[in-house]
Amino acid sequence: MISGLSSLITSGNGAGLIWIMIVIPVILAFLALIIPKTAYSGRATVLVLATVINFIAAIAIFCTKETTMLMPWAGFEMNLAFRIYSFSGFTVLLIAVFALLVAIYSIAFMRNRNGSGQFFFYFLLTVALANGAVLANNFVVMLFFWEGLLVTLFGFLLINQHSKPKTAVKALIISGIADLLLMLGIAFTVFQTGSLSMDAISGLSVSGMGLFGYLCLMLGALGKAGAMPFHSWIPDAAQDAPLPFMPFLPGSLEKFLGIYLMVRVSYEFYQLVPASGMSIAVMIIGAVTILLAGAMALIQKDMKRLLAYQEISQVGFIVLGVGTALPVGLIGAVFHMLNHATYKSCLFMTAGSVEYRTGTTDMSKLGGLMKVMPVTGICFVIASLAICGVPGFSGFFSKELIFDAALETNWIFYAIAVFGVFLIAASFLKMGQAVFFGKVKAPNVSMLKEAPPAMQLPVVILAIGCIVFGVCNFIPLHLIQPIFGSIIGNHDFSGWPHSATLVIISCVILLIAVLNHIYGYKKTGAALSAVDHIHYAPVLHSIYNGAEKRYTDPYSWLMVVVKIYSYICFGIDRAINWFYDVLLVKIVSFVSSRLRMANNGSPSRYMVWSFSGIAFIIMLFIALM
Amino acid sequence: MITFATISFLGLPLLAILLLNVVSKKTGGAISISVGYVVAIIQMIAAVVCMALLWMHGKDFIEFSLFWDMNATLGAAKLSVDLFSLVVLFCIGMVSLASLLTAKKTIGEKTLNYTNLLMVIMLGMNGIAVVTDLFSLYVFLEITGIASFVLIALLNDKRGLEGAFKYLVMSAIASALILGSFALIFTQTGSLVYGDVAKALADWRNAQYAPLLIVGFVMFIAGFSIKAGIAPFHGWLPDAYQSAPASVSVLLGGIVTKMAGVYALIRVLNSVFVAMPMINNTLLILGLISIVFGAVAACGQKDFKRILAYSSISQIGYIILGVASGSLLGFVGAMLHFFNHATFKTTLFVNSAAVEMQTGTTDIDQLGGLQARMPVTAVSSILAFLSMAGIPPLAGFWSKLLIIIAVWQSVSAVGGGIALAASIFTAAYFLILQRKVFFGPLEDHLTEVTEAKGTISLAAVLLSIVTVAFGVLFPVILNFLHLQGIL
Amino acid sequence: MQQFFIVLCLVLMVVAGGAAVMLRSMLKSTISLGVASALLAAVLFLLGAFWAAIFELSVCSGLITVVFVSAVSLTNSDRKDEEHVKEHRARVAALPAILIFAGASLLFILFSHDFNIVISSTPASFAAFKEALWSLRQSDILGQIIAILAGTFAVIVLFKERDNI
Amino acid sequence: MNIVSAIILTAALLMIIAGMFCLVRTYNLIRIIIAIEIAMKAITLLLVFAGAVNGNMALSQTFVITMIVIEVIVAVVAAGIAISLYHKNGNVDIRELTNLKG
Repeated sequence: MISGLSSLITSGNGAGLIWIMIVIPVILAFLALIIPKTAYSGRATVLVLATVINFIAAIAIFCTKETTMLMPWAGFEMNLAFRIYSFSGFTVLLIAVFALLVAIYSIAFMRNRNGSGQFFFYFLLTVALANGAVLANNFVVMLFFWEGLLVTLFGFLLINQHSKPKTAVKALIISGIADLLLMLGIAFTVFQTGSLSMDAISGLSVSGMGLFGYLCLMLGALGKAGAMPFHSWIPDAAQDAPLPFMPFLPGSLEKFLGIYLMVRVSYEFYQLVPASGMSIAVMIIGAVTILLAGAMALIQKDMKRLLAYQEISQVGFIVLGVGTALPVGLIGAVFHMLNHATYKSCLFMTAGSVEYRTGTTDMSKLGGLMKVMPVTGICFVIASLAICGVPGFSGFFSKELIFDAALETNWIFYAIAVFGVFLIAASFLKMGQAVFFGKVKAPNVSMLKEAPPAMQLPVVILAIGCIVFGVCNFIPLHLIQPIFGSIIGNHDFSGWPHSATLVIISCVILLIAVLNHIYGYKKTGAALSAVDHIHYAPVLHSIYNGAEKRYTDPYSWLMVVVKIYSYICFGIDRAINWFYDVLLVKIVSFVSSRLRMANNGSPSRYMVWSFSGIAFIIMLFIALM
Repeated sequence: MITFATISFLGLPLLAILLLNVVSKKTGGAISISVGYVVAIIQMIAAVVCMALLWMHGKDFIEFSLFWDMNATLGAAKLSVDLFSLVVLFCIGMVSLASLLTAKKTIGEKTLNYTNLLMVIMLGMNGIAVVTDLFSLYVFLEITGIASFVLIALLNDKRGLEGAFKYLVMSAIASALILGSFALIFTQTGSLVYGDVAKALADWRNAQYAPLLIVGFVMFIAGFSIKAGIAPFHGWLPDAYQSAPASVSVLLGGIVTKMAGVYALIRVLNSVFVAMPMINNTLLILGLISIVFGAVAACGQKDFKRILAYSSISQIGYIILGVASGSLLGFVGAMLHFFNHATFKTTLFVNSAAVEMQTGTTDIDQLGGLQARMPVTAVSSILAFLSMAGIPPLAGFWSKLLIIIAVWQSVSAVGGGIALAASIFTAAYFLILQRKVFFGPLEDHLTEVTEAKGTISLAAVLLSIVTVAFGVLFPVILNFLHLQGIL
Repeated sequence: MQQFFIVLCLVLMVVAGGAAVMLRSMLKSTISLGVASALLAAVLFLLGAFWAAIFELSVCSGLITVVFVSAVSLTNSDRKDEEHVKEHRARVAALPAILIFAGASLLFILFSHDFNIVISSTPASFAAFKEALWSLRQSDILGQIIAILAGTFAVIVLFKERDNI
Repeated sequence: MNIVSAIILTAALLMIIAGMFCLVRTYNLIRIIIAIEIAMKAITLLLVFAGAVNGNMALSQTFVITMIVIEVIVAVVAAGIAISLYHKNGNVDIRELTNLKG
C-alpha cells in the first residue's frame, strides 16, 4: 500500500494531489493537537501551513484536466476511487479559499481561549474530510468522508466547556437522519445501476424507484446544506460553538458540500425535468425555507442567531434555483452559493469581531460601533448590501438569475422569493442600524477599538469579494459556466440582467423594506425594535387599531398579515423542533417503559416468553415449509 | 504445532488451576491474579501464532487430538482450529485479561476462587471454540454455564444469587432443548461429528427420520436462542448481567454468553446445517426482532449495566443476522462483529465497573457530570459507543456495514433497512446514557469522585486503542482477507 | 414380552414424573423423582444400554435423590401452610389433562402417518463401549474432568466459604 | 410404525411437558430443580432411543454417561444456590426473587 502511495504521488497526473489534499491536513491536525497550549504560535503556524498547502494543491487540482484514480480497498467494488473534474476541482478550490480565510481569522480569534488545540484539530480534519467527500468517485468512499464530517461536527459543538451537550446531540440526531436518508438514496440509486462508481451513473429518470432514490439523495444533500426541515440545530450551534465555527462549517463548507451533491444529483445522476412534479417539490422546499427562516430571522435579538436564520433563508434561494432544473437556475444557484459563502462568512466574521471586542452579540446592548470599529462596520455594510441584493453588489446578480428561473417555472415562486428579499432587507436594516449606527453603546465602551489586523484581513478580503463579484461578475461566472458547458450550451449569463422589469421590481421591494424600517423606527424610536410592529403587536390591540385604520392605512393590513404569518412560521419551526426534541423521545420512552413493566423479574414470566418464542418458531417453520 | 495448540488452549489453564491449588491457600490467593494475566496473555499470543501458522502453511484448519491419537472411525471427536475459532480464542484471552484487570480492585478476598473459576470458564470457552463434535459442544457449553452461575453468585449476595438462579434455570432448559435436538439428529446420523452430520443431513427432507429432524431443528433454534439471549428468549440476560460482580459482568457481557450462544450457533450453522434456508430465515427474523427489541428496551433503562445488557441483545441480533444471511460476506461480517462486540462491550463493562467502584452505584439517575472527574472512562465509553452505533471510521461501522450489505443483497432489502434504522436507537440510548452519566452538571454528592486508578483505566485504554486501531486498519485487513481468497 | 415391559415401565415413569410435579410434600416429590429415574434405568436396561442403565440407577436415582432430600431438609421447605395448599391446587389442576391430551394426540399423529421408525436394538459389546468411551470421546472425558473441577469450586464458593462473608 | 418407538417418543414428550409445566406453575425453588431433572430424564431416554434406532448403542451410552455426570453437577450447583438463597431470604419462594427487574 505504501509503495503504491508513493508511486501515485510521483506519477504526477493529479492523483498525488488528491493524497496531499486528504492526508496532509490529517497529519497536521494531529500535530496541532499534540502541540502544547503554551506554544500557541506553533499551533497557529501548523494551521496556516496546512491551509496554505491545501490552497496550493487546490489550485493545482483546479488546473488539472479530468483525472480518475483507483486503488483496491475493501473489495466488493468498494474501491478507493477519486475523480478530479471541473466541478469537483472548483468546489475543492472554494473549500480551500474559505478554509484559508477562516483559518487566518480564527488564529486571532482563538488566541487566549480554551480549546484552541481541539478547534484546530477538528478544523483540519474537517478540511480533509470535505476534500475527500468532494473528490470521491465511489459512493461508499463518499459516505465514509461524509459521515466523518458528522463526527467533527459533534466535536466542534462540544469544545466550549459551558456549552450544552444538548445542541451537539440535536445536531447529531438531525444530521444523522439526513445522512440515513442519503444512505437510503445511495442504496436505491446503486440498486438501479448496479455500480458503486459515481461516474458510471448518469441521467437516471426520476420515476419509480428513481423517484425514491432522487428524493432520498436530495434530502440527504439538503440536510448537509441546512435547508428546512434539517435546519433547527444551526441557530443553537451559533450560540454554543466557538464563533469561527459558524463561517467555517454552516457558513461555507457544508453549503459547498450540500449544494455540490444537490447539483450533481439533479443534473448528473438523475435527469430532473423542468416543471415536473419533483422539480416543483424541490422548489417548494426552497420557497418554504426562504419564508420560514426569513420570518424567524426578522424577530431575533442576537446577532449570531439572526445571521444563522438568515443563512438558512439563503439556502432556500439556492435550493429554489437548483429545483428549477433550468440552466439559468443552475448557474444562479452555483453563483449564489459562492456569493453566499462570501458575504455570509464576512458577516459572521464581523459579528465575531464585535464579540471579540465587546464580549457580547446581544443587539440590545450594542450600538454605534461604526465610530470605533470603522473597518469592520464598513465591511458589514458592504456585505449587508450584497446579501440584500442591492444592484451592483454580488448578491444582486445571482438572485436575479434565480428570479429569472423561478419566474419561468411559476410566478408564485418568484413572488415568494421577492418577498424573501423583503424579509432579508428588513432584518439587515434593523441589525445594521442597531449595532453600527446611532449612539455608541457597549458593555465596555471605554476599551473599544478596532479588531486586530489578522481578523480584519479576511473580513476586508471578503468584502472586496462582494464588490468584485458584483461589478465584475464575469470573473466568477466565466469560471462557473465552463463547468456546466454541456448543460447550458454557449449561453453567457454575465453582465447586467436582461429583464429590466425584474430589476425594477427588486428595487421597489428594497425601497418598501427601507420605508418599513423608517416607519418602524419612527414609531418606536429604536432601531432594534424597528420591526417590533411585526413581531410584538398584540392581536387585540391591532384589531382595535385596525378598526380605525382599516380603510386609511393599507400598511397595517400588510403588517397584520405579516405578523400572523410570522407566528405561524414560528409555530411550524417549533413543531419541527418538537418532533426532534420531544415526540421521537416520547414514543421510544413509552414503548420502552411498557417493556420495562413486562420484564417483572419473575423466572416463570421469562419461561412463558420463551415458550411463546418456541411457538413462534414453530409457526415460522410451518410457514416456511 | 499440534502439541502447541493443545497445551496453550487446554493444558495451560488446567496447569494454572493445579498450580494455584497445590500451593498453600494464602500464596495461591496472592499470586492468582498474576497467574491469570500470564494465562490470558499466552492465550492471546498463541492465537496469533496459530493464525500465522495457518497462513504460512496455507491451510484452512488444523486438526489435533488430546491424549493419544485417534483412528478416524465414525464418531471420533477430534479438535480443530480454523480462522474463526482463532479469532474467538483471541477474544477470550483479551476479555479474560480485561476481567482480571478489573478484578484486582473489585473482587476483594475471593481472588483465588475467582481465578480458579475464570480458568474453568476459559477452558469451557476454549473447548467450545475447538471441538468438532456436537456432543462435546454440549459438554463444554455446560462447563461454561456452571462456571458462570458460580461466578455470578461469587460474592454470595442476595442479588448475585438471584441472578445466578434465574440464569441457571433458563440455561438448564436451554441445555435440555439443545441436547434433545442433538439426540433427535443422532437418530438419523449415527454420529455427532460435524462433518458426518452435515453429510447425513445433506438431503434431510428425504431422510428416514425427517419429522424427528424438524422437531430437532426447532428445539435447536430455541435452545441456542435462550443461551444467546435473543428476544423473546432474553429474560434472564439483563438480570444476570446486572447482578454479577463488576469484573464478572465484564466477562459475561464481553464473551461468555456470546461463546455459549452465538459462537456455538454460528459454528453449528456453518459446519452442520449448511444451506438450510428454513433455519436461516427463522434466525433472520429472530435476529431482526432482537435488534429492534433490545435497542428500544435499552432506551428506557435506569441502570448502567442493564442498558449494556439490552444493547447486547441488540448487537447479538446483528451477529445472528449476518450469519443468517447465508452468504460468505455475512459470515465474515458476523465474525468481525463478534470481535468488535467483544472489544467495545468489554470496554463499556469495564467503564461501568469503574463508575461503580468510584461512585458506589450504577443507577444513572444518581450519576451525572462525571466527564470532568473521570475523563479516561468518559472518553473510552464515547469511543466504544460510537463504534457500537456504527460511526466510521471506528471498528463497529465496518462489521455492521458488511452485515447490512450481506442481508440486503442475499435476503431482503427490508431486513437490511430495519437493521439500518435500528442504528438510530443505538445512538439514542448511547446519548441517554452518556448524557446522564458523563455529561451535564456534576451532581453534588459526586464532587469528591476521582478517576479509577491503575488497572481498570489501563484496561479501558487498551481496549479503546484496539477499537480505534482496528477501525482504521480495517480496510487493510479486509483487503488482506480478499487477497488470501477467504473473501 | 420385552416390549410389554418397556411400555409398562415407560407408563409408570410418566406417572412417577407427573407425581413428582403434583405431590404436595416435597419429600414425596423427591422420592417420586427417584422412582421415575429408577424406572428409566429399567427402560434403558431393556433397550440394551446396560452401562447407561447402571449409571442412571446409581447416580441419578441414588445420588441426586440424596442431594434433593438433603436440600429439602436444609431449606425446611416441606411446610404445609395455607399458601402452599393454594399453590398446590393451582399446580395440580391442569397437569393430568394436559398430559393425557398431549399423549393421545401425539400417539394419534404417530400412528396415523406411516413413519418408519424401528428399533433395531442390538446390545453393544463391552469392547465396543470401551473403544467408544476411551478412544473416540477423549474430549468428553476432558470435559468431565473440567466439569467436576467446576463443581468442586462451586461447592467451595457456595458452601465452604459462606459463613466467612 | 413400531409401537415401542411410538410410546418412547410419547413418553419423552410427556416428561418434557410435565417438567415445563412444573417450571411455570411452581413457587418452590427446589421443585424447579426437580422440574429440570424431569426434563433431563426425557432427554436421556431420547439419547438411548436414538442409539437403539441407528444401532450405535455404544456411542449413545457414552453420551448418556457424560450427560449424567454433568446433570449431577448442575443439580448440586442449583441446590447450593437454592440453599444459599434460603439463608438470605428465609424461604425458597420464587416470588421473592424479583429484586432484579425492569
